[in-house]
Amino acid sequence: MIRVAVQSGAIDVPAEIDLHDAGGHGATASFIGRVRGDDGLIELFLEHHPVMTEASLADLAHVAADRWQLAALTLIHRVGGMTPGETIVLILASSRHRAEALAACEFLIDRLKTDVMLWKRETFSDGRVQWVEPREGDHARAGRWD
Amino acid sequence: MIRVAVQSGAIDVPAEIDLHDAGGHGATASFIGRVRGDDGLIELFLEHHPVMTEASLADLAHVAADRWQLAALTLIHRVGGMTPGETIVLILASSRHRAEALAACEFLIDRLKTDVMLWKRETFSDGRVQWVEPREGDHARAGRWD
Amino acid sequence: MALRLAYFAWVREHMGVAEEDAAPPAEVATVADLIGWLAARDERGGQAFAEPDRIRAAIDGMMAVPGTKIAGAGEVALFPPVTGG
Amino acid sequence: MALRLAYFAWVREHMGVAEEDAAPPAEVATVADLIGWLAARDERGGQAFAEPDRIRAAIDGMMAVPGTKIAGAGEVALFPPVTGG
Repeated sequence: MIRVAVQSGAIDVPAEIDLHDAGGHGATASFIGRVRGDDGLIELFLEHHPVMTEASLADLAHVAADRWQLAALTLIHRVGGMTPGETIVLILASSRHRAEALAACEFLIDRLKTDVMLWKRETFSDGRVQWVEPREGDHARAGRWD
Repeated sequence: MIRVAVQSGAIDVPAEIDLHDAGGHGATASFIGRVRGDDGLIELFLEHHPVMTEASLADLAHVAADRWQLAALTLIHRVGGMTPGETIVLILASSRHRAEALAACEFLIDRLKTDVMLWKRETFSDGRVQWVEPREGDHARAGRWD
Repeated sequence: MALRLAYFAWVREHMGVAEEDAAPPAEVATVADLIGWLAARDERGGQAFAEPDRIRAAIDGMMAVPGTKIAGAGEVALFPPVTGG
Repeated sequence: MALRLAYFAWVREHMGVAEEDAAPPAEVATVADLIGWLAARDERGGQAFAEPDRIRAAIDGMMAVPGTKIAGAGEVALFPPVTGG
């Protein structure tokens, strides 16, 4: 089962795990990304494209599910405004054995940084607002999978 | 925060995630291993050493936390009898950035297979009972981290 | 040629709108031409598209490159490199 | 020398007990000697320790190798290679 979502509401991690687990898979790897309150950050805003963001998440999900023969994959990205500690992204990948689930999880988090139409804007307590610049390292990591 | 447990009761994954998450970490990687009902398996029994099992889990946890500068680590291994679909092992590793959490998680699951005093016994529906033999590949994977 | 333009992130902020309908002249044939035309059109465009190397584009939901032709396009999206995950 | 022996997994099953107190003779100096002595002691030991290469040992909670001396040991644990995770 592949489940992909782009949502402005909070990601309910335990509920998503329950939903994902319905099949009782051998190995499940996950990645949870959260907003960090570094340097006085008070809000992270994630802008998305109403059509392309979800479409490219779904593409990535299918590529990963095929490549690692996953039994189940959940890929949920939050968009809009969120505060430190809130979950930005949740990946749950299941396979019979551990190597495939772990690799799929790592592939997806790497590719999310470079292949999906999402843009982060940070607001700090001193009033500064800035769009996050892509990091060179992200492209290097994403390129490992080509 | 490092939390290590060896327990005969069921592992409550959502509750453990809530407990682990109290700090609100940047990146959390996890691994959940479950009993697979392959070939008519009806029970998996995990034997452990009353002292050494938990001690070696704690050792591994501290090695991983130091090596990847983890903000939090939860490592829970179930022992005793369990049935298909139940959780055998739960690893939750958190760090500021994703690479460390993912690597720690992979290190721990690899080393659990070779460095911790645990023995698996399988019981099948046709009455067969067998102790699981270690796999050569497990030692190769565990050795990657030396 | 009537074209729907969609802007995202700081491109949107510089342009002051999330989308608009535009009618570029016939000599605007590619994504790069379109970016150049917008940069020259007014001050907002000049700010948004001052560094064409930092602009990415998608045509009707498909990623495009600077040389991609825009003939027949319904929507052209223009935006900075992505930063999700 | 009085020694507490602890067995695990199929070693335990072959031996029929999880632990016992034993008094090996003085010439049993190392882990390998102990395994050989148990293998020769009775039929259960013969089954449990038929393949010494497949036996691992820990002395008072510390992993040991075949050549490790057992003098002064409180508990020696004998078991197959681990299969956790």
